[in-house]
Amino acid sequence: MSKKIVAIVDRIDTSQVFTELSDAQSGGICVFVGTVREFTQGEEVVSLEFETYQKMALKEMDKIALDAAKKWNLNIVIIRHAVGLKKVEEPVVVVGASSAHRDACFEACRYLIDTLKETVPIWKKEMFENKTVWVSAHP
Amino acid sequence: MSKKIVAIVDRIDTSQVFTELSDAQSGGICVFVGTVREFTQGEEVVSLEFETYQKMALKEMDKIALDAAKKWNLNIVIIRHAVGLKKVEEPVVVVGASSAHRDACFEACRYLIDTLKETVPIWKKEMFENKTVWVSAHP
Amino acid sequence: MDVLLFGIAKDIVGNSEIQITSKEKIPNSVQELKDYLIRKFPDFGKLSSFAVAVNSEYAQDDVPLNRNDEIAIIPPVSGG
Amino acid sequence: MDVLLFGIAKDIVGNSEIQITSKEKIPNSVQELKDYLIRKFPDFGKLSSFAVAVNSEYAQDDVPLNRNDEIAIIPPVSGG
Repeated sequence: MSKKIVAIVDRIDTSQVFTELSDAQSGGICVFVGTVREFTQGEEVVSLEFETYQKMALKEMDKIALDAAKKWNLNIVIIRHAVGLKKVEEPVVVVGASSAHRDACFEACRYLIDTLKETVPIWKKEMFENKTVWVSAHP
Repeated sequence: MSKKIVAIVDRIDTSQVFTELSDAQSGGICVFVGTVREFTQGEEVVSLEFETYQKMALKEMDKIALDAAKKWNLNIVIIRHAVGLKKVEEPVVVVGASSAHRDACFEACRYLIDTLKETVPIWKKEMFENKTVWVSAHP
Repeated sequence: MDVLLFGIAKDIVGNSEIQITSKEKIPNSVQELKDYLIRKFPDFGKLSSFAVAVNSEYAQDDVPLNRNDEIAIIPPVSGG
Repeated sequence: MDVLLFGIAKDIVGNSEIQITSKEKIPNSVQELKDYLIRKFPDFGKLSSFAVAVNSEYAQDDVPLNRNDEIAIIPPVSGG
């Protein structure tokens, strides 16, 4: 891995992601962006709020990037998560990887987002018209 | 599928891809970008040239997008390929899909690029220092 | 001993931190801290699960706690 | 009958089109066209494979060819 970008930000800018992941040794770049969806289980979401334990979140994101680079031959890895209030359609997370061949970047990209959702201390509160819900908190 | 973008272009602009694939019903967007790699089997590539049978290529790309939307629940699908001379690091193809959940967009994105490489009449000529090679032409 | 709270843990306690003073029995391990929290705030028992981080790393139940550690309660994460 | 050529097929023939005139036996099917090409330009036989498109759709060997069809030779594709 020649470059690693791990960050918690207020706002995700998707326009530069492919430029950030581009390098001469890569033939493929795979990127996943998670955005705010209007409906969850049939209920209209007004907005989401993300909160994090930043010091630990950055450590965990760093581990995920390093683990991915051990599992696959990657050139550049990006993991960037937004915090604060997000409206419908806004990006909240972007993960991506570049590699010589496409197998590696596809598999790594999937690993990055799946693992982030399992281990990184970030919490999402869904705001509906009449209630707010901390996602996954209760069985 | 609420929107489908299928195009052959001279130059790929990656900065707008996530905006094009974003919609209120999607929670996930997956995009693959293929770029020109500096080395192929240890030999330094100076540039690539892409040629297409445009009428047929657009038809085949359209079929791939429609097939993907039959296989997975997708909101927006993009397949865009560049033609002409491309230098190292330049993007040559971008495929992407957005969907409510991430499984669908990841699987669809992989399907789009794999199938494009099999069926769409586009030909790549690799230019090395001392020779040019039509990729895959010979056994 | 100070314990940082995030997400729903903050809502359960009504604060972003708990201070466990020496008037109480100070938890000596992650397990003891979890027991303490569930005893004092029964809503912790209703969560899908919750973890404890010691010095910003996930800590197993048998990890000992020291006064100078940075200790945090990690309710079920939901990023992405 | 006009046949469009792309990629290496264009290099083999040295032109972006072949015109098969009625002085020759005009191929009646995709298979006959493939045989004609390999006979006239043996380098077609050295390719990994090549397909024929009729009216911009891949055509099986038994598809008949008509004078007004748009016919194209599709050497191994390598997009992406």
